[in-house]
Amino acid sequence: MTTIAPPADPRLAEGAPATGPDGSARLRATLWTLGVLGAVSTGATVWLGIWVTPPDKVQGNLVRLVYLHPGVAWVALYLAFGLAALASLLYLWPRTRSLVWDRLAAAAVEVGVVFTACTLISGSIWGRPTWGVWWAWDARLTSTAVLLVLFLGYLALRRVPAEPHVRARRSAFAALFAAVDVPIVHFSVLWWRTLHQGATVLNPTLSPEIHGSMAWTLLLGIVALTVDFAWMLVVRYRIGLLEDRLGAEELDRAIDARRAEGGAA
Amino acid sequence: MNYVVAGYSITLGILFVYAVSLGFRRRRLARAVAAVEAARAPVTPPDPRSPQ
Amino acid sequence: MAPAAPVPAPALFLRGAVALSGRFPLLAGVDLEVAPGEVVLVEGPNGAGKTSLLRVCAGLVPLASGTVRVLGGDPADVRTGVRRRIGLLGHASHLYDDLTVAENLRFAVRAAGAPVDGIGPACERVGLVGRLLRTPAGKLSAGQRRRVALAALVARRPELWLLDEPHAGLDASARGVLGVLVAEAAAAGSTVVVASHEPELVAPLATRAVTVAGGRVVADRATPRPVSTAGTGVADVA
Amino acid sequence: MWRDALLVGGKDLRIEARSRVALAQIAPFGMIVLVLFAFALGPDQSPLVHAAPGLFWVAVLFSTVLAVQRSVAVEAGDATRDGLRLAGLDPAGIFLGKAAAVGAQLLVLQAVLAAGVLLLFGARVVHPWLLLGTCLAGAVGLAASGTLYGALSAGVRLRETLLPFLLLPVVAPVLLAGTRLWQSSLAGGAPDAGASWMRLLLVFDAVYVALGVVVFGPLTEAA
Repeated sequence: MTTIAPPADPRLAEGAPATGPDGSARLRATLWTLGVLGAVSTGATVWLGIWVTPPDKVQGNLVRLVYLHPGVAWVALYLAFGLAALASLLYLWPRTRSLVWDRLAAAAVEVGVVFTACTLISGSIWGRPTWGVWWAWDARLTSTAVLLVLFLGYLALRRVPAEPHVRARRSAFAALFAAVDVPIVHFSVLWWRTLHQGATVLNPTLSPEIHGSMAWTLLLGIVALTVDFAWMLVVRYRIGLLEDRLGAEELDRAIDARRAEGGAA
Repeated sequence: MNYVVAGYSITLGILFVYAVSLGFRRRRLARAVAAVEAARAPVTPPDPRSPQ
Repeated sequence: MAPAAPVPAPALFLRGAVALSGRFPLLAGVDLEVAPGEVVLVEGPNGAGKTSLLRVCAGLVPLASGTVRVLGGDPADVRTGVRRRIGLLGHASHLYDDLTVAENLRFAVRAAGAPVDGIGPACERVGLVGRLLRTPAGKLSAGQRRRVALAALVARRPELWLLDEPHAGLDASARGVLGVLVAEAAAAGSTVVVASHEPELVAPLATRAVTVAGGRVVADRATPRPVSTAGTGVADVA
Repeated sequence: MWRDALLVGGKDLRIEARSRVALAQIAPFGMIVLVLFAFALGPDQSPLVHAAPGLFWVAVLFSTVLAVQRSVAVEAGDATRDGLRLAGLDPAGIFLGKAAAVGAQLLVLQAVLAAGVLLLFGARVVHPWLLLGTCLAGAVGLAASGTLYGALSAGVRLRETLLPFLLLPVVAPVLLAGTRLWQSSLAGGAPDAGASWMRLLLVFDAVYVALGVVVFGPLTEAA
């Protein structure tokens, strides 16, 4: 009973029909709803963002990117890497130590890296017409780039084969070092030179200069991207779980082979 | 205006491609785990609706 | 085989110990208990897991599952300071090539918090004298390096000796010295675990022989001890 | 802990004195980097003087990577990394000892490179104490973060390429702060936000020294 995916977003086809080894019905249900919710809300954001909302007095149509760029940035910088840092901390804390946190951190970092790449790309595309340059040495852009490199380092460190707990511990430290370093990089770059206008989204007044319907679209954009992030996070976590299960299976077989090596003992 | 279209299409394009890749990775791994578990002594009778 | 007297806390206790190297199981469920003062010979084919067993007891390799207690503490946990009371003589002798023998020894002994004056006598016993003490470790032969590691072990006076094929690379006189040192350590109440492919060198001293295969202990039998442990049946010091 | 730190630091420095890698190899490397920069920026004096602080700190950063790799390599021979753990040394002590050793070597390297920059690029020093303070704070920060990332990548096979990739983005703030502070301490520099930069540098130092002391134990256990 494969669901016929609406043409807009085949992500729905992903709902694996049978209860294969990966996933109780509950998991498939959540994945399915997250997928639909994500696809619909993202579609709506695009539709509203490009056609419905009025162009801005100053920036003209360019402002339409504001529905996407801050949303992606918020997910990447605060949601994904905040989650990764938190999960790493929980793994390192002896009482709450479990590989669940390690897998969650790994999933959050990988999805976070993709979102950060999108943040940089959409940021520079927005910057090209407004500032006339693809890349500006401004505080947020640069510290985001440093963050991206730091977490590419995390993924590189993670690919080194090692015993699960050893790898988990090393990755948790790498994530914490990166998380600790981000604020420092941010401030140092901020003082160094800044072009970026005030944080349009993050300031508490939620940027009053944005017209009513634009503000709603902006919010919808953030929600849509957060749901997409959640969907990717769950799937990436499942991938981590399956990889570990595969590893455990191979381990059991390796132990049996090892014992056989020792003779009939 | 084409900057806006470019921005949207590239950003959402990357997210979409990544999402699809996640889906395929999960399916491939699910099948691999199923194969390994089936290969192990099938203690429980094999599931009639064998996984896809 | 628990003796009538209250059983002293075991110097070494392993239950279901599984240790991994990447995905490969070095140990696949080891159960072993050694009382203080025992001299245990560990035998087994190459790659059976003898070295891994000793490294786990020294706390160098964390367990994937199961428990290990050495001298009442967890060797892998640095905070317990158990490691200072453990001496491992492995294939590597942990020497800094640029430092001289004397400097290496002083570093090793002070790192373990043992008194420095134990180095001199230890060197004599192991045959490290004069010019040798001042040569950089990088210029020593493998046998000489093992003598330096042995000297460091003697100077540190650990309560648990873990010897991994100690006779390999040693000449006749050094082997004799090793035999005497092991006997003295056991007599002084230290526990000694020796993994070796030359059981006949260790047998006269050993109270027990354990066979390891496929990452597990497969045989464990007490060996008849010679009447007196000191010196008899052991090649006298050259 | 301090006893172990002195012991390990002393050991590292004695090895360094014996093998003189820092002075004989890393310092000349730094000088070559400076010379290459000079070639790149052209012979006339004005761009060089302006770029002098930046070039100095980039050369110092590269030298840090080499010094840290040397510090890690010292422990790699003959399983001495296991030896350190076997001896039951306090990991925080090991961290402080090794970081101090790297820091000392960095100070020597900085002295050599500073002389090089001032001579080759003709910069004149106005506030020598600010210059010295920056070098000191920078050396501490680089040594602490370098030793930490060195330990993180110690057990890893492709360590040579992973360490620079991990370390250099992390020490970017030291480069920024160091360059700014140097500019304000050289002639013609603008001594504007000197204080805030020094504060940032000191915060960086404090963070990575504290992190190192707390984290070095569990980190090295992982290998």
